[in-house]
Amino acid sequence: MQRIINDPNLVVEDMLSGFIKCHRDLVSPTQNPRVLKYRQAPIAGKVGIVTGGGSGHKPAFIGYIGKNMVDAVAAGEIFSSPSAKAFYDAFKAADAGNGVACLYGNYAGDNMNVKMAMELAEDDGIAVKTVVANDDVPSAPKSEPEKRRGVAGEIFMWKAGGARAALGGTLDEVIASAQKAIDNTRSIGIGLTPCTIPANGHPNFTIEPGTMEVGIGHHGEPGIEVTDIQTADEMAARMVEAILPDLPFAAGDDVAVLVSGLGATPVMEQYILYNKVEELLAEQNISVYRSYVGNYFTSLEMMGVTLTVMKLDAELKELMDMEADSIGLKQFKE
Amino acid sequence: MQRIINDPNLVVEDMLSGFIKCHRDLVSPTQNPRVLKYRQAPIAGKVGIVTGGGSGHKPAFIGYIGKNMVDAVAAGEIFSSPSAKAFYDAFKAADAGNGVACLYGNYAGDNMNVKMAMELAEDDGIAVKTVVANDDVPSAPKSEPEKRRGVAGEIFMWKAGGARAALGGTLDEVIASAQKAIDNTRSIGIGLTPCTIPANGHPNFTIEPGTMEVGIGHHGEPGIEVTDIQTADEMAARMVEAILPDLPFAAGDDVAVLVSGLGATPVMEQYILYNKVEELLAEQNISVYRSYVGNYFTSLEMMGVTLTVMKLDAELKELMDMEADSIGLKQFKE
Amino acid sequence: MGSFSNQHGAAIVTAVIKVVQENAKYLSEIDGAIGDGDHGINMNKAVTQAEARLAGQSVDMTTALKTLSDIMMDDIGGSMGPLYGTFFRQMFRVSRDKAEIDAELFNQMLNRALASIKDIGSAKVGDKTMLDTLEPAVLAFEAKQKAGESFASALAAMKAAAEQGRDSTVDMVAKVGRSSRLGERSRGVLDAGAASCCLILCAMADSITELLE
Amino acid sequence: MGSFSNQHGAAIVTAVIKVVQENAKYLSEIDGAIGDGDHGINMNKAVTQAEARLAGQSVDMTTALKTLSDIMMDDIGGSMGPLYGTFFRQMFRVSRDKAEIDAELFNQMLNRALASIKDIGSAKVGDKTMLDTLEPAVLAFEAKQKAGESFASALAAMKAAAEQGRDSTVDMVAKVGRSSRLGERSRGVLDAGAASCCLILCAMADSITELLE
Ligand SMILES: Nc1ncnc2c1ncn2[C@@H]1O[C@H](COP(=O)(O)OP(=O)(O)O)[C@@H](O)[C@H]1O
Ligand SMILES: Nc1ncnc2c1ncn2[C@@H]1O[C@H](COP(=O)(O)OP(=O)(O)O)[C@@H](O)[C@H]1O
Ligand SMILES: [Mg+2]
Ligand SMILES: [Mg+2]
Ligand SMILES: [Mg+2]
Ligand SMILES: [Mg+2]
Repeated sequence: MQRIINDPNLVVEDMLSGFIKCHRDLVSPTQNPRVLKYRQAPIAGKVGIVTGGGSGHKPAFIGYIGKNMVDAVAAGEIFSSPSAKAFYDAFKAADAGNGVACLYGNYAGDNMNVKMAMELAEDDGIAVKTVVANDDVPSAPKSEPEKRRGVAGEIFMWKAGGARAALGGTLDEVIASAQKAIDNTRSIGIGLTPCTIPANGHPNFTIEPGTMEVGIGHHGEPGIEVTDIQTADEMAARMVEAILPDLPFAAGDDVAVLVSGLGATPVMEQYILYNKVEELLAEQNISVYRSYVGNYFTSLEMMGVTLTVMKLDAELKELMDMEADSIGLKQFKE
Repeated sequence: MQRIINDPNLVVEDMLSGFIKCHRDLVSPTQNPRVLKYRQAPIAGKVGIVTGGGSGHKPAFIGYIGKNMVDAVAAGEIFSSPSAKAFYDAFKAADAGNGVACLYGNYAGDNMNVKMAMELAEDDGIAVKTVVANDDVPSAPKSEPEKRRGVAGEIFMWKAGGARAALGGTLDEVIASAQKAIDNTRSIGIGLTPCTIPANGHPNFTIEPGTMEVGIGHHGEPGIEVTDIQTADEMAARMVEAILPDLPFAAGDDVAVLVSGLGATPVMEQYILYNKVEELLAEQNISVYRSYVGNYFTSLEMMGVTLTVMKLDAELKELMDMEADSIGLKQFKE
Repeated sequence: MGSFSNQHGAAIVTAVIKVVQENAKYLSEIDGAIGDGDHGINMNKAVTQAEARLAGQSVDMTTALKTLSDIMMDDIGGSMGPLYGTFFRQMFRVSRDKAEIDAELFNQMLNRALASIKDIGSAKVGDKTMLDTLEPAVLAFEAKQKAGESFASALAAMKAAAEQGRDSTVDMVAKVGRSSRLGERSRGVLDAGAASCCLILCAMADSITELLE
Repeated sequence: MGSFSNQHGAAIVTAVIKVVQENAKYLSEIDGAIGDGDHGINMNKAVTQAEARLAGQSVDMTTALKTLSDIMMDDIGGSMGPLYGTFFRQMFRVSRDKAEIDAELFNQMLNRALASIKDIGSAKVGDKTMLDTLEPAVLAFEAKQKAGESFASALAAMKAAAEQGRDSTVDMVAKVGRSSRLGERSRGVLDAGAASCCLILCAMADSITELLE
């Protein structure tokens, strides 16, 4: 394992410790070592935004803590949901008395831990409502949205929810905006190499050199098809074709596009993919209102890429346009 | 090769094309397809900031185009200097009549192409001065600074030079600030895996699994020592010990620290390294004024990391604190 | 019919700790086939933390179960945190204030643990989860206990049913959890949670049997 | 003593294009040992672009040399852009307006090319660069030419000296360019630029020899 780690069982602890040291101006620790919060949180009068999930997805999740973004994050082990206690402590760190929007991804562990954390919060009188991201198209048929995973589309959900909260939205309004964001978002991933959880020491799945796995999940969950590796243009076509009919997106739509690397794929290659994606969207008369390319939501050192497209209306445009200051997403007001 | 590319000989073209599509709000193409410029450049009354270098280092070099940063960039083939014509065209794209500061890294090809480009610019009456980054400590002994390579410290040089230009500095003042920045900056890299130029199809150097290469260059130039892989804490110590005595840094110093991944090393691991680096600096009574961790200057899909430390005085602090808006470095004014 | 004292019952938790530690790699490998390969890591972290927290103390079974449950709920997360957290929590709650643990009480402990897991996880038998081990094992214990057989023979029946339940998952298609997204392709291998649940139930059974002797 | 016409001399550039294309992988491999492994890619890109630009045209040697030089300077970059760019540029400048190329003119072409490379690159013989091929090759040609030997035999001497020069780099320590940072560890392998320069000079010599027949 060619890794920069100390005790493989303590990578999350060591990482959090370095993250806090590095970003003192933006992020603060809390009593719970697995919970980080925006330095200003809780912000008086504002709904708190919380998320959480397994580690290994840098900059997700803690990298999206910040201004007009997420107020507190519960960090789990690598690829494993944070504990109920961690979610609960994150709720407390984010709540200023206006309630908490817990915006997270659809994974069994997260669902259970959030459910238990909400029971604990209820006893404390903290109002918590949730939006569960399920943007990953290949993870289940359209008829079973409750089985679909949340992937990089979560970033758009946080952006929209975080912006609505910053604009003074009530808990129900924040939930509505975040739900609208994810309901209008679709994603798909392609995996090119497996990844290794440091404590495991070897990959727990394989992708044969010369092949690619379409629809792979953020933890290496198997995709829907393994084929010979294709050109960037063919990959882009494969991804766009899977996403567009699912919402469906239609001619005349304005969209936000996010191409994220899975960790070890050079950003150069992500731009090569994006080049074709935008071309294909233009052919369908779908115009890109905002675009993001880079390692926004990764899976350790996996090679591969995800494509996320969100259909925008006036409200979502306003929310996407808002200034944001987090490690993973910094955006100036135009 | 598990890559997302089309024709391996056209990766730079395809990447630039995607980059321009994605960042229309910040970056514009020029007549020369190998030259990109800040959308606002040339900026009346301001000294133009130009850089350039081989491709494969995303977000360097084009990712540092932007507000208070670089005005125009010449992009070469993967790991190969841009042509003299490209540098010359970048000078023209950046020059508003106040001259151009060409801030680039010390590589033979870049030196020759910049020299020839400056001859062309002289014929046109464009004043061009240069600062040549040489922050990489292991690349040559302290007594031969003219042989040292420029690595991630270039980012601090652009930040300082870009800020000085934005503050209205003359060409000589911009050059002085950029030179001061790089003179006070030292870097070192550790490589963990090799990388593959797509057109080559296989790595052109090897790092045996279980070993690490201390002092490796940004193109896989051999380092000064190959040892068994160490823990993150040991790597941090090795790097800090190589850097501190070279300037030298001393107790009481305020510094800016940049830990950059080389491409495929997860950002999580970079924070684990940073955690120890800051601790070691604190032990020496050196305090971190600003810190950056992430993939700021990469080498395709190499695994490994670089550490860069810059000693700050009041002027450099002011320049580092300035707002910046580029793809690779976005910084809000506090 | 036999019983054992709560005071000496912490041996049960010790046995759980040991069997998970010894099988951590095996459990991660199973999880790797159709999950994300961390089940052994998650379980090992929990029991090893419990081991540390219990080290040098002499506590009763209830306290040891509570310790394990607290760690699951507070520090482990994943699916295992809430599922095994609630499992051990119900066992601790039922046994609290009881000096002697007989088959009837243990039957209650098992049933409450089973019910709470079904509640939080909303899975049912046949979904390819730990429930496919747990439910038949609990039913087998209950049947023997209700029939008036000895604690030890009820435990033996529980073990046999647990193993059979675990093996039954091979031919199932996962309906909940991470692997459920695979559909038909999740068939043909064991479920990781079913495997760990079997190890845990068998280790408990063996250590109780020893305590009964 | 022989000469060839500028009008038919584009064959020399065609020969350069071909030899580089055929040896691209070999050149990158050499560069990989102590450089960054792209020398073959860089050179191949230049000659292949030149091939495309010259395709279907019938130009003279001077024009073909200028085309190659322009591409080197405008599109190639690296070290090779300026070094070979200036090399071919000087050759084109010296031969411009000349209908016939004889040994004396070719000697001037070589000498101007050599001087310009030394100027831009500031390297000298012994630094482990293309100069270790070029300088002895040019001197060998000049010696024969000055001694009044035939064009063909001067070319043969140039080839032999180029090969010897190339091989001399094996035992050198690199003093300039990327590999110079390696110090002693750059010893023991060929220099990539010395290898490409040898290929190019020999290809030129062979095609001129054919033109002379
Ligand atoms: N809803 C559920 N009910 C019961 N067991 C479940 C449920 N979801 C998952 N499991 C069990 O959890 C196991 C996986 O645990 P683990 O790998 O530790 O967590 P994760 O899936 O978060 O990586 C599965 O093998 C399955 O037996
Ligand atoms: N200053 C110089 N003078 C002459 N030749 C040089 C000089 N610097 C480098 N070279 C030649 O350039 C070759 C490397 O070329 P290439 O690999 O294409 O470029 P780069 O070093 O930019 O990757 C070296 O083998 C050497 O012969
Ligand atoms: Mg997991
Ligand atoms: Mg090169
Ligand atoms: Mg798992
Ligand atoms: Mg080279």
